[in-house]
Amino acid sequence: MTRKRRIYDGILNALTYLSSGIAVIILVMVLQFVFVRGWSGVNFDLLSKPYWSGNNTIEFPQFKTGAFDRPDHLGDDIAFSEKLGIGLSDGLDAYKEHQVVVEYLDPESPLHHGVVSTAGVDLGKELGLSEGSNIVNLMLKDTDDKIVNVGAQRKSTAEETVAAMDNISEMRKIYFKTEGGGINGSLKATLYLIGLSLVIALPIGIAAAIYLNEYAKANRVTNAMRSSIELLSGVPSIIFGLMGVSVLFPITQLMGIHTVSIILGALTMAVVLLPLIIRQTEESLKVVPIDLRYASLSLGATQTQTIFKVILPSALPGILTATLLSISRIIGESAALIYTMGTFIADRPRLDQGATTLAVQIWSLMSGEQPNFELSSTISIIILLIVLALNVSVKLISYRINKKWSVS
Amino acid sequence: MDSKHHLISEAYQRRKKGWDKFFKGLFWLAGFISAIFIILIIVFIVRKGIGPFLPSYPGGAYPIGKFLTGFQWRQDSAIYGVAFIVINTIISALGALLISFPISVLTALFITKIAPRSLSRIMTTIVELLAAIPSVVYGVFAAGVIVRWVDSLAAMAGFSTYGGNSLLAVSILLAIMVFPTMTSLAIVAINAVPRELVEGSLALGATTTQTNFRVVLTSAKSGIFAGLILGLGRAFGEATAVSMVAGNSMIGPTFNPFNITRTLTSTMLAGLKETQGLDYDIRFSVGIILMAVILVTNLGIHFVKDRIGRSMS
Amino acid sequence: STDTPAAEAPAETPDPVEEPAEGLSGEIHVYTRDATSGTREAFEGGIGFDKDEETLTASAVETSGNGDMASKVGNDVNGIGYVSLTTDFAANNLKPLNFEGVEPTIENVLSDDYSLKRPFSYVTRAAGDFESDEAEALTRAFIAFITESEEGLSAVDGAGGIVDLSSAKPWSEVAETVDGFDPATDYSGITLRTRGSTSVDKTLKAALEAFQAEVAFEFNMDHTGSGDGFKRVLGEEKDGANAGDIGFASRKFGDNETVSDGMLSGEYCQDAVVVVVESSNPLSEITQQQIHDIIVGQLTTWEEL
Amino acid sequence: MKLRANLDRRMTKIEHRLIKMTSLVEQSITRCMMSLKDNDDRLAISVVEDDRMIDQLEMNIEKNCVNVISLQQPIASDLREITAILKIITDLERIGDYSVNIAKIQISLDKGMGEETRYLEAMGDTTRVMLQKALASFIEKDIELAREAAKMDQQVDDMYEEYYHYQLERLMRDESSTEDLVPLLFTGRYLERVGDHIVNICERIIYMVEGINEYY
Amino acid sequence: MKLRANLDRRMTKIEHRLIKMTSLVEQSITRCMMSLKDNDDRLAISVVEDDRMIDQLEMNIEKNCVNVISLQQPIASDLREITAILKIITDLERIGDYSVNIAKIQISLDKGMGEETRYLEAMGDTTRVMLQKALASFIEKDIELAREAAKMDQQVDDMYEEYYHYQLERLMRDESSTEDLVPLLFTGRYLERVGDHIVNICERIIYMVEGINEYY
Amino acid sequence: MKTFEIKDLNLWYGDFHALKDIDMDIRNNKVSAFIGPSGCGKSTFLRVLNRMNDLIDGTKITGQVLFNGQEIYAPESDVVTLRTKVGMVFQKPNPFPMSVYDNVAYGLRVQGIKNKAVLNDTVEDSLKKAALWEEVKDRLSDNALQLSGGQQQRLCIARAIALSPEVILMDEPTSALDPIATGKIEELMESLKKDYTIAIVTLSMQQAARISDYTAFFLLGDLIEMGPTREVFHKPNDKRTEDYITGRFG
Amino acid sequence: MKTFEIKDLNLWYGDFHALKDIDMDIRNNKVSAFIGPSGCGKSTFLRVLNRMNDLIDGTKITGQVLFNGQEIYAPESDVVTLRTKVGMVFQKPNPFPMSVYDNVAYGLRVQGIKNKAVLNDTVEDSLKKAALWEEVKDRLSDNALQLSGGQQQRLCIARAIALSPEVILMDEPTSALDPIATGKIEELMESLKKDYTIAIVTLSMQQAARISDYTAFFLLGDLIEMGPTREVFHKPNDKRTEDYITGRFG
Ligand SMILES: Nc1ncnc2c1ncn2[C@@H]1O[C@H](COP(=O)(O)OP(=O)(O)OP(=O)(O)O)[C@@H](O)[C@H]1O
Ligand SMILES: Nc1ncnc2c1ncn2[C@@H]1O[C@H](COP(=O)(O)OP(=O)(O)OP(=O)(O)O)[C@@H](O)[C@H]1O
Ligand SMILES: [Mg+2]
Ligand SMILES: [Mg+2]
Ligand SMILES: O=P([O-])([O-])[O-]
Repeated sequence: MTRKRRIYDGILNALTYLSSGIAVIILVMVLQFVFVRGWSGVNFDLLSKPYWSGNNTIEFPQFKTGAFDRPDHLGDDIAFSEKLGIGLSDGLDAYKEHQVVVEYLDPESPLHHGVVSTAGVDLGKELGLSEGSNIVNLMLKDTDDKIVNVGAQRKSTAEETVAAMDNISEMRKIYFKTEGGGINGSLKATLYLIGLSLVIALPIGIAAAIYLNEYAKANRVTNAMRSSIELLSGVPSIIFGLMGVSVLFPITQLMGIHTVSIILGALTMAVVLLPLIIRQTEESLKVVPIDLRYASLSLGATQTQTIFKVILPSALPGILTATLLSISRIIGESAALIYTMGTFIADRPRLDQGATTLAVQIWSLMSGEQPNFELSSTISIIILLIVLALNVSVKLISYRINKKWSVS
Repeated sequence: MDSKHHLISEAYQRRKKGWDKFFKGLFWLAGFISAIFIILIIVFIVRKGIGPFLPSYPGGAYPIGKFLTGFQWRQDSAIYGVAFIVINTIISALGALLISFPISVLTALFITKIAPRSLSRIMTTIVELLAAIPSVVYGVFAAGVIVRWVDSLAAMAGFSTYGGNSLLAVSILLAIMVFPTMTSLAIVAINAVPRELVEGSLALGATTTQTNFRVVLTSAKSGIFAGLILGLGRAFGEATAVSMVAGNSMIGPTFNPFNITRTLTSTMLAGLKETQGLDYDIRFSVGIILMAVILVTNLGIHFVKDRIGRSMS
Repeated sequence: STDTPAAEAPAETPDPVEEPAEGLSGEIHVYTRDATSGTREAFEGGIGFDKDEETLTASAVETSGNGDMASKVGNDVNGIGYVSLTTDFAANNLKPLNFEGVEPTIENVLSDDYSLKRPFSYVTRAAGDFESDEAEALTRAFIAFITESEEGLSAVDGAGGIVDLSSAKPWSEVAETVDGFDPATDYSGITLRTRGSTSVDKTLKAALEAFQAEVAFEFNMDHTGSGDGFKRVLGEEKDGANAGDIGFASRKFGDNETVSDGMLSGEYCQDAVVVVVESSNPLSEITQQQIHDIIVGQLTTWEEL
Repeated sequence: MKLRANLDRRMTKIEHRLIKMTSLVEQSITRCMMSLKDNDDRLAISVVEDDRMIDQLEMNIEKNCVNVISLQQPIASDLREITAILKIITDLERIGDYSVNIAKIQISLDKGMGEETRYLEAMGDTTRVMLQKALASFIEKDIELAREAAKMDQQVDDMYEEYYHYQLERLMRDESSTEDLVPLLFTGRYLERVGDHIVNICERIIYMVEGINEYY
Repeated sequence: MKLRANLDRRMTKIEHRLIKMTSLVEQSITRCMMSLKDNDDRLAISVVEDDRMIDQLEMNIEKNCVNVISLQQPIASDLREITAILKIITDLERIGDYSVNIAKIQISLDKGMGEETRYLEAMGDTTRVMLQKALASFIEKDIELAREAAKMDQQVDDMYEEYYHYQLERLMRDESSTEDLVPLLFTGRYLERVGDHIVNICERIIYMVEGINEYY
Repeated sequence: MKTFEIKDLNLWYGDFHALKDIDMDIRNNKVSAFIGPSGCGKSTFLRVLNRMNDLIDGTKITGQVLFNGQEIYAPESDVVTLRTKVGMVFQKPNPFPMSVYDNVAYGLRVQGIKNKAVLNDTVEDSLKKAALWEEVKDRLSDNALQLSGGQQQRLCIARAIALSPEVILMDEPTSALDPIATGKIEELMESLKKDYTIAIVTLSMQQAARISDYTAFFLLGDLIEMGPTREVFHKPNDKRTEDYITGRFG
Repeated sequence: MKTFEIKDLNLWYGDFHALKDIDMDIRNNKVSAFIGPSGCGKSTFLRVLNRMNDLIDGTKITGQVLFNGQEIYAPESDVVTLRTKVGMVFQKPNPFPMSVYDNVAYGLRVQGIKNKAVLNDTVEDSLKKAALWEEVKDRLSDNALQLSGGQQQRLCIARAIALSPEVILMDEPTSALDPIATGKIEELMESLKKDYTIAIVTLSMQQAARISDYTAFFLLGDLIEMGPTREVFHKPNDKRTEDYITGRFG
């Protein structure tokens, strides 16, 4: 081998290393970007927390102040009210708005014993202030019998709030928000959407793939069908969004749903997924050797028997892959869903109402008044973790299946 | 000969054939439903998208010529010219491919042929992860990071940018977004290259590298081109992330990579604000154009591919 | 590139490279909002831009919302744009400019010294056109809450809206005056759907949440721009996929928007539109003429300023 | 790959026929010699008639061998056996013919043998033993037996030599009738030839088993 | 599938050797007959000596045929030709042997032939013609020639019959020496056998070309 | 005596005339081999016999194909039943990716037979006939794909046998197998012809010679000649057959 | 006289002992055929000769493999050069998806030869030697995949010849071809052995018999015997060889 050849080879090889290096760098940067901003926000609470804070007003029918000692473990940045036994700090909410956060509440604090004054079914029920809440507005009478309002809404700092508390004579009411900024609703909505989309798309997609691969004769109609589906896979998702609100919305209207909804999103996603499922299923049907079909038919089986007994079981890994790919696609989709499910983050998603998936929640957060990189990044991390888990499970499952039914 | 035929019941045979017919119908229906959607989409979008150009349009027809050839997109003055957007879209997508295609192919080659097995597994996972990252996340990343690169680059080159929002940023973003698609298809294509070809080349005294570049890549080219087409489709169709860094200029076409741009999808997404009227309907018109652009470029690539294929052989 | 800008949040840390010296030079980058934006309308009206005679400079960047505008201008040393006064300038790396020598503050707006302002208007669906009577009553109650009650007004105020708190009454009193509203009724299953302007987002959200503290109910905010406020409540889209109960505009409703059809309509607060530049921009003042010339593209470089 | 079962079946069939043919030939020799000794024309006639069976067997075996070659593509030991058999049957057939010739001579003789009996009988017996040994060696694939048989041919040759001169003398002495003496001289010659053919057979058997040609 | 080029090459080689063998045999006959006629012992000795060549050729051809069968798996016409050749060479070899026998007789004769010349010469000529025709028919794959040759055997048989009785008579008349007459009688017998073998050869050639057995 | 009688059969794939005026009888309990160069229509002809060509679009057939005297292409003829009587074995062993047992039981099950005893008996019986029982009797529940190629092919034969067909069609059944496995299959065929009529397509002339009773030579869609194998390989009637089998072709 | 001398060769795939104590000479300008049951190590052995096994992880080799007296597994031995001298043809025809011309020119081009005239000459010459020139001379720029299977395999041979190797290794070169194409390849081999040393793995004993001068029989990694083909097929020395070639095996 000549020197020239060796050098030339070396250069070409180096190019591939370089390219792969770029790929790694990109991933690292994307990951770093989301992790740096979002990692601190990742915790289990996030998954169970709602996005919107609960808004409560409580009153205190029997209110007595006490004398509390500041516990030693409270940090310097926390203001402590000795009369009410509460520690407060300044914070920022999901919108980067100022908050007065309850960091500590003495077990004996009178603030535990409020009753709900919000009109509704909970009216009059016992509800105390809880740690983590944000005091939006606290109305009290000070020792001068003057009504004083303090709290986040009044842009009071924790220090100021505590000062007002320590000057209390009578407690009127407290308007506080529970912790929000969670993704519970979007997570649920995502799951609903995945479930519903798959329920719609998988049977149709698989059946269509079966039709195309097993039955369709090579004629113009079939060709048209095939290229239609092929074309469908090239349609950008934003167009699917348009299609959703124009073509599919009337269908949901027939069901009595008059707004964007998870159902509408699922129908739209089903259309998005159809070509993917059909193609993937067809791929795996094609891999099933034609000989197996012949074998089955030559044993006097009907085509339906052949399909259900021989072909589908063999194509199962492919269908599984299709399913998992579909799930990834749903998780990642945004443009189509912005149109069909809206951008309002619903904490208690319902199939007949709009909601956001995790990805749309990111979009929603990013395109809102104040882009929230942190929460977006946190959600991104969660999405990446889900995707990673899916990826690993696909590999594990197909490894299992291959090991068991390897056709080689 | 002990025949089993007496065991076979006539009734079962009939039932079996009945089911056969039933399922065939069912499968056909599914196929039909799947196929009909594209027609629904086209019909609906065309109907809606053509609407603004028809005399019957409430508020008067928008001149289609102006739409197709216009070089301004100004909602405020109700000027909708899509020509420059098409050009910008194509430029940004091609720019993306220019960056991404060689990198993808080389990475795929690295993963399949060069890297040791453990590294190649890691790389595959990396590519898969990149593929699975939702486009909004890329959008966030682009709005946070890519724009700054572009901005610094522009500063070095003596240009000023709109905070990095630019054609180049769109291209880089799209390049990153299409990279995993193209890479994984290239990986599939390269893996599909029969081992015999590789051995054939080595047996002729070619080095591994020569084999990789002369035989493996050549043999995988149709799969690689399929990836290119898919990548291009994605580049054209990507909306949410692109609209975060495009800048949505009102005129064009833009050839300066540091200038703001406007793509068909970002235009459509900007129209999201609207639910009625010309502004709303015109995005269906843009949709038609988008579909047409995708179709035409696909055909174009097929053509180029055939030409390359032929000249190679 | 090995330096990792990825580690930096664009919103938090201004780019250190671009230390603009005295007298910024170069092209002015104009940022604007989409054509349906109420903020844009208020802004253009306020600077004497004649929509019918003049056109916006073609090199303007169109942003998709108030937040988008804020973050984009905050990222562009050469940028100039306009946002609602409610915007968090610091967080977005923005510098608000004095307009005609007047600082954009609530006081100046209230005192009418600051002229670049607009109202936040609302309109509800027509009476009897709600999904239920409860929804209709709740809508009335909410409108009463943000226009009359101390709780509502202070929530808006707290979120940066400009309101006159002096005539406010406690919600408990106001509630009794609302037709058909009974605090004893369970409204927790009702969803109040608000639509329209994106600029009202922040104040409205604060108000809705404050109202939730008084009455248990659900809300759904899907805001895309002032143009939709009327449309989705009374206009062609009132029964569409994005229909709403209350529509908002960050301006007065226009003549073709027949708000009189609605059950209720009015204004719940005022807002100022603030011309902003990137925080490192040495500029701190701007005149109506200057900004006008910039917007129409007659003034294109900082040097000319 | 050979289809062993089939090939084996066909080979066995051929072997059986060959054994049958060999014993028919042996019978032929025995009977023609007996007819000569006993001057039994009827026996001689039966030898002539039965030769048809030998000829048919030869054709049959040959056809079978050709079939096996063309249909079963035998190689190695199988092929050696087939080619050996192909040759053996010509030899056997020739031996049969010689028996017929002898039987015909017996028929043509006016009276039976005379003095020559001892020579011819001895020769006949020796060739019969040779043939038996050859057959056994084929069946047992025992090449030692084949070698023994082949070596016995020397005795036959010697006997013939002796007989030839003895008979020639008788001719010259013009003892009895020349018509009978000359045919009987031929008889000796024929038996000598039978011995030669048996040697050929033995050589074939050795070739078949060993794959090499030995000549005796 | 056959490897035609290779098979053809080998077949041609075998055919050439066969032709060579045939002409050697023909020479053998010619020369032994000539030696007989001219009482030329040296010529007769050369016939005996040259027979080694014929024997070796036979072995060589046989080996080649077996090789072709085992290595080339011939079928149909190829196989028929090979098997035909396998048989033909035994016949040729036998004819060679008969020539040697005749030559040996010539050597053993005290004086040359006498009256019998015309018989034997005629027989010798006829068999030679037969052999030539057989050779030609093999080369040309012309079965008509083969049939003609085969039919000529009748003449040889008839001549032998005549000669046998003529010679027997002479023996009985005790003309000249018995020592010579008897060998010369054998010579006739040998030539008759040569004819028979040529018939065999012709039958083989017909079989080879036609795939069927005809018997003459 | 004649299992199949084919009269004046013509077959077109679209415009391509793949089989031309074929007349042929396939005899009971004999092995008939079809030979000929690639693409001459052997497989096509074989597949005519169990109407496997029905599956290919654009196939047109004229002429008569009588199976036990019944026209199989008649409209009232039932192809599913036909295929239970005319089994088929393919070039590549193609067991279903199920257990050995399920493979053999498949044919019966799709006929609606569920009786466990019947199934068990048939499976055992068929595997025995296919000379596979001894090798797999302890592995009946193993995946069939774990068997070796030769075993798989015998399994496929067992699977066909399970339906007690009258005919077994085999399309190059050993071309994917090594010589030893091939030998086993050939021996199996030899033993099966007692009970079944066998028609086999093979590319190996030697194989046709070894195992068949009748050989048919196809060329470009024509049946050039069919006759007892011995005769075809000994002295074919047609020059083209001779040329093909002796390698003088093409 | 001896192109390859192999002494005491052992090869392991991981723990699997695939070739055991092989001693063999491969002679100049002769065809050596390797036969044996599937999995006995024929291909492995063939691939030892051009170090194709280097590509498989976990292969371990001991012993000597001398090519023209040079140890090819010596550290200083250059595998790339070796492979230009020891060409290889594979079971499935594997032309590169390029033009016919480029296929043949490939080997030279990767050696850095760009001279058009040299390339043209070599291509023509190699195609002629591979008996393909007449069939493809007007289609040199057609894609090689458009050729028929047999032509493709001859193209692969031409491709190997283009480098003027001394040895051509062939691993079941006709097992994917029909009898007619096989015949052509066999004739080609016959004509090539004037100029090249050929080593061929084949599953067909008949093929080995037809074309080779020497035959080696492998069994379970052992070289049972090697000798002139005539002798091996006439009277093998080893009982196992005899059993295998006469089908008594297994
Ligand atoms: N589905 C089809 N459509 C069109 N032509 C076909 C089809 N199947 C086969 N043919 C053509 O019909 C002819 C006969 O094909 P067939 O498969 O019967 O050949 P074959 O003799 O079995 O060949 P092989 O030995 O290669 O298997 C071929 O020329 C083939 O190209
Ligand atoms: N890469 C490998 N790793 C492990 N074992 C292998 C590998 N390649 C081959 N073997 C094993 O080595 C043995 C010999 O394989 P080889 O391919 O040389 O056999 P072969 O004689 O060519 O068989 P065939 O006729 O099937 O091609 C086989 O048992 C095989 O399973
Ligand atoms: Mg076929
Ligand atoms: Mg191998
Ligand atoms: O500018 P807005 O219409 O979104 O308030």
